Amino acid sequence: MSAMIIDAFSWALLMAGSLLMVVGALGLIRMPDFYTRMHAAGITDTLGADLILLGLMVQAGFSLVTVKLLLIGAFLFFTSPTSTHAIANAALTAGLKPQVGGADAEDGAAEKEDE
Amino acid sequence: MSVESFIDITLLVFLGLTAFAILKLRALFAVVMLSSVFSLLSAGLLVHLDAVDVAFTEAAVGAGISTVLMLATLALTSRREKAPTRTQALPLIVVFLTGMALVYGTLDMPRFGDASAPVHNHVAPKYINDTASEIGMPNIVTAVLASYRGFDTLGEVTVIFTAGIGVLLLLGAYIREPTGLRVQTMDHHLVLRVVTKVLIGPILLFALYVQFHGDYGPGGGFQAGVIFAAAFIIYALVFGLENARKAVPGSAVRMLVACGVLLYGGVGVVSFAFGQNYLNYSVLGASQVAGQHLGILLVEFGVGLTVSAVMVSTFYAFAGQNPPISDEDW
Amino acid sequence: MGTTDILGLFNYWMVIVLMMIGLYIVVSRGNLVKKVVGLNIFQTSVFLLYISMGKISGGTAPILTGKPEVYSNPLPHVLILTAIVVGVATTALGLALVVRIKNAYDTIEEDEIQAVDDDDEFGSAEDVQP
Amino acid sequence: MIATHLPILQVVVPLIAAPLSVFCRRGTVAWALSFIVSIVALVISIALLVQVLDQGVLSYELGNWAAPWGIEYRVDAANAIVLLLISGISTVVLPYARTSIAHEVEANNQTLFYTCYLLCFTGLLGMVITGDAFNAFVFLEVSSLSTYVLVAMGAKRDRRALTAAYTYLVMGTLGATFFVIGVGLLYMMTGTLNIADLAQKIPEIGANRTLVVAFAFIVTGLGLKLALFPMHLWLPNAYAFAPSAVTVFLAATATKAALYLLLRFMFTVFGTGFPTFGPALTYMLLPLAVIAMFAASTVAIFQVDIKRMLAYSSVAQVGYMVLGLSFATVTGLTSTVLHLFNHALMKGALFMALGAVVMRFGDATMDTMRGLGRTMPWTMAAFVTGGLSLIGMPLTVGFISKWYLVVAALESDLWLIAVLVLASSLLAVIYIWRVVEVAYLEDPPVEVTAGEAPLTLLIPTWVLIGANIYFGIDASLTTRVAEEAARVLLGTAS
Repeated sequence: MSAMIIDAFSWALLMAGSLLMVVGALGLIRMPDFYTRMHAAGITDTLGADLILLGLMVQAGFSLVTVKLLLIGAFLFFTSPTSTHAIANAALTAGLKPQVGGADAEDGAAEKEDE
Repeated sequence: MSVESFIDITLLVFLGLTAFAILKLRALFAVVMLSSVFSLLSAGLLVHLDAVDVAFTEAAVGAGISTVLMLATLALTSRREKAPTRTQALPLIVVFLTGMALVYGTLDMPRFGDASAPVHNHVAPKYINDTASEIGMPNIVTAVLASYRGFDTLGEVTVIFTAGIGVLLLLGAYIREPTGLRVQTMDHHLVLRVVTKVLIGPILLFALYVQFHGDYGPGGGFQAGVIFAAAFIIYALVFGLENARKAVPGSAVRMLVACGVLLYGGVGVVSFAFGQNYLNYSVLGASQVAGQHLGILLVEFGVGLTVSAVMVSTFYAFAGQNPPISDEDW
Repeated sequence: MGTTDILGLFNYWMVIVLMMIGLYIVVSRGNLVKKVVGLNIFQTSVFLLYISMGKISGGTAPILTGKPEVYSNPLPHVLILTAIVVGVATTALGLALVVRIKNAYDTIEEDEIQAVDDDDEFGSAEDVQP
Repeated sequence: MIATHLPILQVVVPLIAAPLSVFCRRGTVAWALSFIVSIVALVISIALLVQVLDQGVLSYELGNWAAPWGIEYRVDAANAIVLLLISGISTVVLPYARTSIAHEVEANNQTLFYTCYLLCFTGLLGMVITGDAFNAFVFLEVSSLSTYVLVAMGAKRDRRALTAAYTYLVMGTLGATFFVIGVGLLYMMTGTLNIADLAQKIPEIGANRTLVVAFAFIVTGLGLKLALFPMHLWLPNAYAFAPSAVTVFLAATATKAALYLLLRFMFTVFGTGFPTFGPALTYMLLPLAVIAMFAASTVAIFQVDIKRMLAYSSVAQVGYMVLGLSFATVTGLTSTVLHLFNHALMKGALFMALGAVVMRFGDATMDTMRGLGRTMPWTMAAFVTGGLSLIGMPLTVGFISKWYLVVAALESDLWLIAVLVLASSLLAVIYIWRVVEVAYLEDPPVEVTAGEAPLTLLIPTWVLIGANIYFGIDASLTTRVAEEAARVLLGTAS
């Protein structure tokens, strides 16, 4: 019985994580400019990945695997904000202005940076 | 359809889409990132196909080192592919015929996952059955890689050594004196500096874990070498090439490249002294298992040494080039 | 051909499609970096072909656990580990050559390089050094 | 005791020397190391050949792991002669290389150049001696990767060396990958990678579509590597723009090692009994070989760069070798193995003579050759003798291999092919004559002050010319080994 509850809990976490991943991906496509897209992508790295890791930890129970998953979580905790910072910084240095207001000028600038 | 084949098919379809996008896109930056994605996806598929060691390597190499090298190349060359001008009929026909030939060849193949296929019933069973008693380590892949087919691995180290020497020959002579201007350092970024400092230690530790844990789990000299080099490359990226060169000069790296191959080749030579054939590690220890263990440990270390040194020296060679584009283009 | 056959071969067919996309990139594109990417895809797909043949349904990774289990074939894994190294070695060399070509010709498009060479050959007898 | 380890020492000595050479501070030291290693390898290969002719097949199990599980080195007459060829050519090329390379490669790259050369040498020896299909791929790649770099080293003289090396890299990698696909399919059907074991298993399986495709991929992949028409596009530029010493070494050995692998896979692994074997030879290889003979020779006639002319001639000569094997008879294979050996001698000598010209004048075009008969008499005499050998004059090795080829064609009742072989030799007469005409009948330009090439170039060149004439007059040794090799490959060895 308790095994089933744990399983259900872990699946709920996994599904939530996956859902956030999809949302993030959707945002990446739908958002109008580079910075907002990064904002959307942030979800996948942080909450999405963390929830999935958590779900997996619940699956694994108290074992070496959980420790490894924790380490992966810690690694992501450091790296994803840093890489986001680096990317945003590079974009700003390269002279890409955040798009403020109207959505007409869509993509022009953002496309260029993507390449 | 089982969950197994569902995962399998999904990953394959994703791979197909990625490959197609790479074909169509002309923005090379995107192409390189997608090729990195392609490698990561195939690493996922490899895990699913039980090839954990291979997946590890593919992730480290395809999604890691190859991508870094390609990005460096793009920085030095151009970031947009010209629209194709010539007709594409002949390549298409050649490729189509080749593909059809292969599909024709699949018709008599054993089906996917079939345990009665010849592959699983001739040479391989010995590895699975005898590794425990003859080599004495759980990771069969490491045992086959370093001992049963150890000579292939010596060849592999020689290949990577060749590449290292080749890149040095091609680009080494052109390395400019580091000016501190051309090679962008990022150490004025507080965030990057701090995080890099925090991370390099654990990454190096992880590399050592992968290196010496290869007997028991996925890992080994090659993966460890790549990870070790990655830590170093991060350092060079953030703190500048000159600082990295100060820590480990290019000439020292070049020596290390050679040392790994020498170590591997040398371990093999020891067998001669005991009247055994080349690369027979059993003579190294009191018992066969002990000897094999020590031998594998040593040659894996040789592999790790050469691989990491080659990666670092290759990175030095690429990063030391004078980029024809200005820093602002980045 | 039954459904089991199609399912049993789907993996191989898909891998063949991947290989052919890679091959097509190599033979049809004129950009030197793109060609290297194509080679990478071609080779990675061949790796998948090898690993696919080593898989046993219901098998696990060939790391001994002490329990009686079905292990997938370790030999293709070993071969492909070697092949991956060969692949990255080729990539590194290819890219190094691309960088040198860019320095010498100031372009990495095959037809432009060809045009420059033709100019050299037929325009004047001497080779113009970069 | 050392005698039992000879097969592995053949490869391991240069393999260990390569990283050692990195530690050499000066190019000369690295060169000396390479030269010593090359001599040692030559001695080993002679000893191996003697042993093989004495006792038959030698087998060496690496790491003492029994054959299909571990990797096996297997030496018989067919690869012993190729080993001898590779190490012999290397021993002649290295003294030549010292002067030539010092002239054509940047000073600070000299040491690593020899490291790369040693790796190429190792790779070629390793792919020829091994008895394991996948191990052959690994060493094939060692030799290929180093070859790409060696070719690119010609960039100091002409930047086109870079594009040539790149094209070679792409085509070579495709070839190697095709080969790997083929080997993978073989493994899939048999479960083994050992060549001897494969040879045993394949006939047991019988008609099988996967094996047919494996056969096609291996032949195509190796065809790319050995520049079989129409997969030769990488070769002319690679040979034309590589440093001279590299061209000599590659022209004499690289395609030969690939041809050996092709012979090994076609005849030993698949065997003449393989279902598609006969049709593949008759409808694919034979026509391609004949087309190569004519098309490549014709293209050669119109070349301005003499190095490129000889490169096209090499493509044509590969045609002769493949023609010999496509008869699938003892005489046919004998002619292939003979020509493999003999062509290395003549092309080596010809490219060496050209290398001397390149060193004096910076290039070797039709224009440069004007009046060279007077200013560089010894070099040109060597070129003419090598040319005569290429045409197939009696008393040279060229005659011996053409003779066997024609006899093999007649034995198989293909008299038309025999006539075509002779007719295509006329094309060789034309392109060699063009050079001779300019060199001897025209006056040197007045401003030319360069004299004869230095002795360090002339002596190796004349050693090879000497070999051309020696083996042309007394062919008993080469024909004996070639015949033995043919029998081994056809599985009819005594």
